[in-house]
Amino acid sequence: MRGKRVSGAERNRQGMEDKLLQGRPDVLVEVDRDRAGGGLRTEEMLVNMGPQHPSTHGVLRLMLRIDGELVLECTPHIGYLHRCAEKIGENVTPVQFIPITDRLDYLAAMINNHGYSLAVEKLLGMEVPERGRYIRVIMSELNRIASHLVSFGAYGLDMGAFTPFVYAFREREYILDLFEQVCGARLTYSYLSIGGATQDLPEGFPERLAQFLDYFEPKIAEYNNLLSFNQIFVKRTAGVGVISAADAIAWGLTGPCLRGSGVKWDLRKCVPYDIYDRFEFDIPVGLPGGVGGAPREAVVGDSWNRYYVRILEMQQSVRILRQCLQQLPSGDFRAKVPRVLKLPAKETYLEVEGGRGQVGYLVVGDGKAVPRRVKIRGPSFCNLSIASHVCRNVLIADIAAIIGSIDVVMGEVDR
Amino acid sequence: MTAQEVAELLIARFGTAVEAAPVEIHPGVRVTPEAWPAVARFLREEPRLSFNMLRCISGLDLHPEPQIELVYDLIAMRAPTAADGLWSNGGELAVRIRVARDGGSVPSVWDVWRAAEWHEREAYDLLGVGFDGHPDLRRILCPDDWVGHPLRKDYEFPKEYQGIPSAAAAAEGEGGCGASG
Amino acid sequence: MNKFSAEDALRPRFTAAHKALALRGFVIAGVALLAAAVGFGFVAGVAQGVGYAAAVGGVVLAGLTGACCLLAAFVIRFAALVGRVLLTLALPIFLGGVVGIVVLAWIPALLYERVDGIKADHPGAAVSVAQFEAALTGNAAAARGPAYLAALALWPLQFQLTRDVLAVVGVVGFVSLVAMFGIWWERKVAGRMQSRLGPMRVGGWHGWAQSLADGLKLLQKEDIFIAGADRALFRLAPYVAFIPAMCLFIALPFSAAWVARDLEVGLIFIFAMLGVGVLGVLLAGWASNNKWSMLGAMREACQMISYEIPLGFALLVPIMTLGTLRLTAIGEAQSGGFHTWLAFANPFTFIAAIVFFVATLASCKRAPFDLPEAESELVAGYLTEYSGFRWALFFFAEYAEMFAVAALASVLFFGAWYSPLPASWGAAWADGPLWQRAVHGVLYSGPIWFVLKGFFFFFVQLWLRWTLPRIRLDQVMYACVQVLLPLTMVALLGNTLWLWLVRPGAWLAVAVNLILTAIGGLTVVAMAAIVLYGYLNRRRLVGTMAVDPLPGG
Amino acid sequence: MTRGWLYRLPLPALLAASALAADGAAAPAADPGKAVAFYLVAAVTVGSALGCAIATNIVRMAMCLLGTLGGVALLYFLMSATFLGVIQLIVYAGGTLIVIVFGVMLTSRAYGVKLRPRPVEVLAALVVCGALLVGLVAVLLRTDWPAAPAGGAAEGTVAALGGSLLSVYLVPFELASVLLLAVMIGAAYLAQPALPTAGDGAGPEE
Amino acid sequence: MLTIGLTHYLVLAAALLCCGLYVMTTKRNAVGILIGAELVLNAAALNLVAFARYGAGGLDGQVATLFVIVLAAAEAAIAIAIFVNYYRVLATIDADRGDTLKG
Repeated sequence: MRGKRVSGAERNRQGMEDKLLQGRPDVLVEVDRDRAGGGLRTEEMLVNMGPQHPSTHGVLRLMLRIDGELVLECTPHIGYLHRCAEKIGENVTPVQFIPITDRLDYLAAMINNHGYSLAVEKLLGMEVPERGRYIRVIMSELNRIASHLVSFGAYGLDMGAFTPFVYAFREREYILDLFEQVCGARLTYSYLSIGGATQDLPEGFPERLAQFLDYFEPKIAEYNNLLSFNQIFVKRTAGVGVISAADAIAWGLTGPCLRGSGVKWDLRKCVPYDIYDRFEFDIPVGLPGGVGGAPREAVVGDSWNRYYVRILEMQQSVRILRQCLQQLPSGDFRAKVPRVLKLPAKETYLEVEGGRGQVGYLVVGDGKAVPRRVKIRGPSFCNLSIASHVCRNVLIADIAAIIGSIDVVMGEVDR
Repeated sequence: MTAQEVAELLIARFGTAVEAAPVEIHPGVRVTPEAWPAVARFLREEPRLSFNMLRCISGLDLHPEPQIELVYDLIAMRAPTAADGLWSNGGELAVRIRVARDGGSVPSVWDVWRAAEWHEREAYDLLGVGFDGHPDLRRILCPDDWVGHPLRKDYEFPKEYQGIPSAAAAAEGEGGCGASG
Repeated sequence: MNKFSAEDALRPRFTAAHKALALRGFVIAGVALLAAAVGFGFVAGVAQGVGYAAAVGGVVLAGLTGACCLLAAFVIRFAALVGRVLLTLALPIFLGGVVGIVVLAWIPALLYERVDGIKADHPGAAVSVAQFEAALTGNAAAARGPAYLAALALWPLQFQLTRDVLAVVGVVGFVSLVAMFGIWWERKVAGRMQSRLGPMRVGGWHGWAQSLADGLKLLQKEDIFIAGADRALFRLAPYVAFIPAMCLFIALPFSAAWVARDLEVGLIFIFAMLGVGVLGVLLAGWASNNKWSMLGAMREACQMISYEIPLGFALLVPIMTLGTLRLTAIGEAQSGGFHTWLAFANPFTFIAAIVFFVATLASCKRAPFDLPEAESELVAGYLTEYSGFRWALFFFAEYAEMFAVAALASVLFFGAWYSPLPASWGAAWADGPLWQRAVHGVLYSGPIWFVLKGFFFFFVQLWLRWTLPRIRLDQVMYACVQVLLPLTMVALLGNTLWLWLVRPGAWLAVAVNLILTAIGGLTVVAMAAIVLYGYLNRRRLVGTMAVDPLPGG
Repeated sequence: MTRGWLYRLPLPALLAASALAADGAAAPAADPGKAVAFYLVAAVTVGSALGCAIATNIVRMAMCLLGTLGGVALLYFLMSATFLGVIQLIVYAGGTLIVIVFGVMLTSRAYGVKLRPRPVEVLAALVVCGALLVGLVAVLLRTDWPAAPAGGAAEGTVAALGGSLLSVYLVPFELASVLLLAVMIGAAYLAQPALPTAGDGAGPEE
Repeated sequence: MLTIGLTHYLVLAAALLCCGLYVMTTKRNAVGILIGAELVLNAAALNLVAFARYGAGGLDGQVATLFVIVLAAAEAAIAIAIFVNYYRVLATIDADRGDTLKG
């Protein structure tokens, strides 16, 4: 029927590439497997999952090569939210750049502010007053809880459970209220800035935070009852999308994705920055099945563990916050920052533990008020790069489970 | 292991292809592009070093010098020895490689650190550095038909893209200054 | 460049000119129709001899239509005023509507009874209008007096055709109501489960008119066809899904006497209609020219064909126990109170009841089996390319099916239209005067219990949906082939042996019956207790925390 | 709105007809309602069958087949064979037809070429089928069929059917069940994916 | 005309039969041919039920129809399995191409 027979996989790969280049990815690719092999003649399809798809968390586009329900290959295409934040960073002063960092990982904006401020302060050799440092840690941890809440809720949504999402947002709302009381904003705070915080904590804030922590801590058990140990949820996620520790390190995974693979690595503990060495907290890692309350089906590095690490991290953040409240000193919340900052001709690279992994900033000064170069390492960018490796020979439903557990924020991937 | 010790170790092994780059608060080594794959493999596999994680690849445009400097930030994550299972920091290192701005390329290290695959694509996309041996060197953040490399210092923002006038063109039309950096 | 322009998109679809046109049209039509009615009536009055009945019908029809037109014109002209009145009187209108529907549903039953009584007095082919009038007035001689009009109205009711038409109208009306109420209720239930309020705005009282507003919105939406879609099949698909869902209700008995068609094979008729509905989904997926739709349709076909088998096996258990396919007979067999309900008859019917419920979840595409429209995987599955009215039809079909299978579960296993009290206690009142019968309907048996039970199982479906995550496709198949199917086989075999070996009234039968009844009763009591606890602690349980705003916050 | 009404029309009619026709009791010989229902259903049935013949798209053919099967089921209802009607709906419309549509979707490309018959074939088939129809109808109209016995079996059809299946027709019944078993095994064997060989099945893993 | 009798059903069945035959002869899609066969089977089954209702056969016609339906379902299942296999081997569903007598 056809002239020369090429191996099916070969041909299909070529065909896919050709189609991609033509900008018509949604064309059927017919596969002609070797007849001698006697494989089922099926039609492999290329489908676009995203950039407008409910479970790709924003504008991620996954190109799936599927055979029925089976995903043979998954290629992420990113860049739909690219704003070239690094170029902006070269054109504005560090203080002006703070609002841009809000828009990277917009679910954990405080931690981005924190990281960039720390990098610039390291470049300047600036010291931040004690109270300012505590405020920063409080805000970072509170925002980590908020960010993990969104991740938890959205993951439930990916698995078809609607209610956890609303529960998560109910609690997140209180955190956002607290943030609003602090700085007036609810998503892009720009609150932590070079030298400390932009304002002091409002009166009564520590009491309200304590009130929230008392309220929030028991809720985690509720989430576990509702979702984490739900048998259907466990069946959907445990053992799905297993990433080994070696793979996780090779692909540069950080944050809950790395820890879910059983690597007990957290910058706050391993390379302590700011004042994290003053607090006592544990680093949760992925658990093998049947150990430490994990369900029997669980495997270290699977989607369930990545998800559950986030739940446990919320508890640890609550611990840190309680210690912060105990130790919170009075005094200045901000160092004296000159009106015009001249960045010295130095270079620094600094990473902090963000909501999704290690947020890194490389800042190069050359004696002017604007940096010569700002490079941002988005953790989601690195975490997402493993998707095509993991999403292979899985079902379509597993794609949602895996991508959801990797938990990317496209603002950070595309920058 | 400090960056200085690493540099000494590397110089002992690779000779002139490596030199120390004691940049203040971001120390590391400078490597020639030709030696880079061997150095990379050595950095990762030598038990004393074991820089197993590539954190970031940053490209610095040295305009008006006709060169681009690539900074590879590495960290050595040491497997736990204590009972608490906590991994430890075995040292950080910044590897610097300079390439020509026009048509310069570096050997790809995607097979040493898989994380490099996307980081190299990003550097290719935004700075126009080539990576030899990369399996899939396409633009990653900008559209495939984008012209130019935005993070270069002499980059001019295009007046229009696929028939859509850009903000830069609009600003020019109003008599303001262009947004190109 | 394309021809899209923002002005076109932003231009309102209904302008003041449209409104004026509609107003004028309705006024003219209304006046014309009223005039026609009057004229027709005059002519008919002059020439009484021929076609008097038809003339009266024409007058009534034209008059009613004309009045409706004038009403529409009034609403258009005084929309603001009407809206305000509707909003203020929302709750009375809602409650009045409910009572009205109940009364409306009762009237035909009473009328049929009267007509049947008169028919019994006049054996023969058909009863004439004059005979009706005579029966109504009590006089032997018909006088074409005031009772004549009433007789005229009763006359068509003696024919099966009229009753069928009325039944179909009733079914369509009930299905629409169920779907609209079901959608509103689902949103309320979801809201309450998620510490939200759900719809609160439209209609005043708890957003009761939300479905109505949604329906209006959907009707106004643009009808979109996808390039490359098979248009004819794309149009056809919603009807293929909707009509079987409607047909389910034709055989569904609301009570021994309240059934559009008491089919001898009612049970498998419903089973057949559940199976035919899938074709609509399959067609929708195919015709949409969208890969996600196609995947959704394939999933649905796969799931439906698989789950028909355990569903069918589960149906066989009550069929075997009672030896009939007639739904009214199955219902009648469970009239002896709580413990005679089929689910509690023996352990195997109990298993069959559970399997039946799970399999119906799958056949209605409800969570956790909602894979065909799983929005986190397939965007919206087979519904992806549908909008507006066609989309609404799919939804109507889904909610109608949900209620139908929930009601079927209650007919087969949970005492049909009987209350937990033995029907024999109230037998004396079943044929008493009107008020006694009303009390009997509330206390012992009747459509009220049927609808209540149906909505209870409907609620369980909602409850599951808003609690559970979604199962994966291979797990759906696993659950069917390796769990439900063996379970139904065990139930079927066990039921056979039970019927063969265990004599009714033997100590084993009584003991098992008691235990199962206790389990069922405890479940209900526990649920009631949870509801009560939740209601008493409703402030605390929603998980809110009172945080006063900080000064200057 | 080109041909939409065509597709919309039969279905409400079907609904009404099914309500009318699903009459368990035997009706008197001359019932205008039944006659109207018969002509309506017959029109739908034959119309769908003709649609089958005319349609070129295989999915449309399958949908026309749905019309025919539904129509035949309604005709069974009209003839008081309610059990058969329902079985027809379950097995044919709910089972066979879905299998057919499934088969269509498995074996046809979305953008595949249409398989059209040659005009000569069409002409020949038309002539032969037309002649057959004319001949059959002529014979049917001229034959004097034995007079119908009054009523016919109506009530208790299901029980009677079941009884005869397990007594008079026991052997064919058992044969049918053996046949179904054989079909199940055979279909599973035919459609199973071939066993993976050494060269096949290994994915593009590196 | 208003009295529906045996002849009406027989004529209708004849029409169905001819349609089915036409479909079977002209369609080249194997599934189309199967659809034609289903039409023919339906025509036959209709005849059987009509004879059972208006003739003197009693329930025998209905039982026979029951068997016809069962056989038709079995036939469809096996036919579709064959077609899927056919498509797998020949990459087409055109029945005219299946003349090679080898797999």
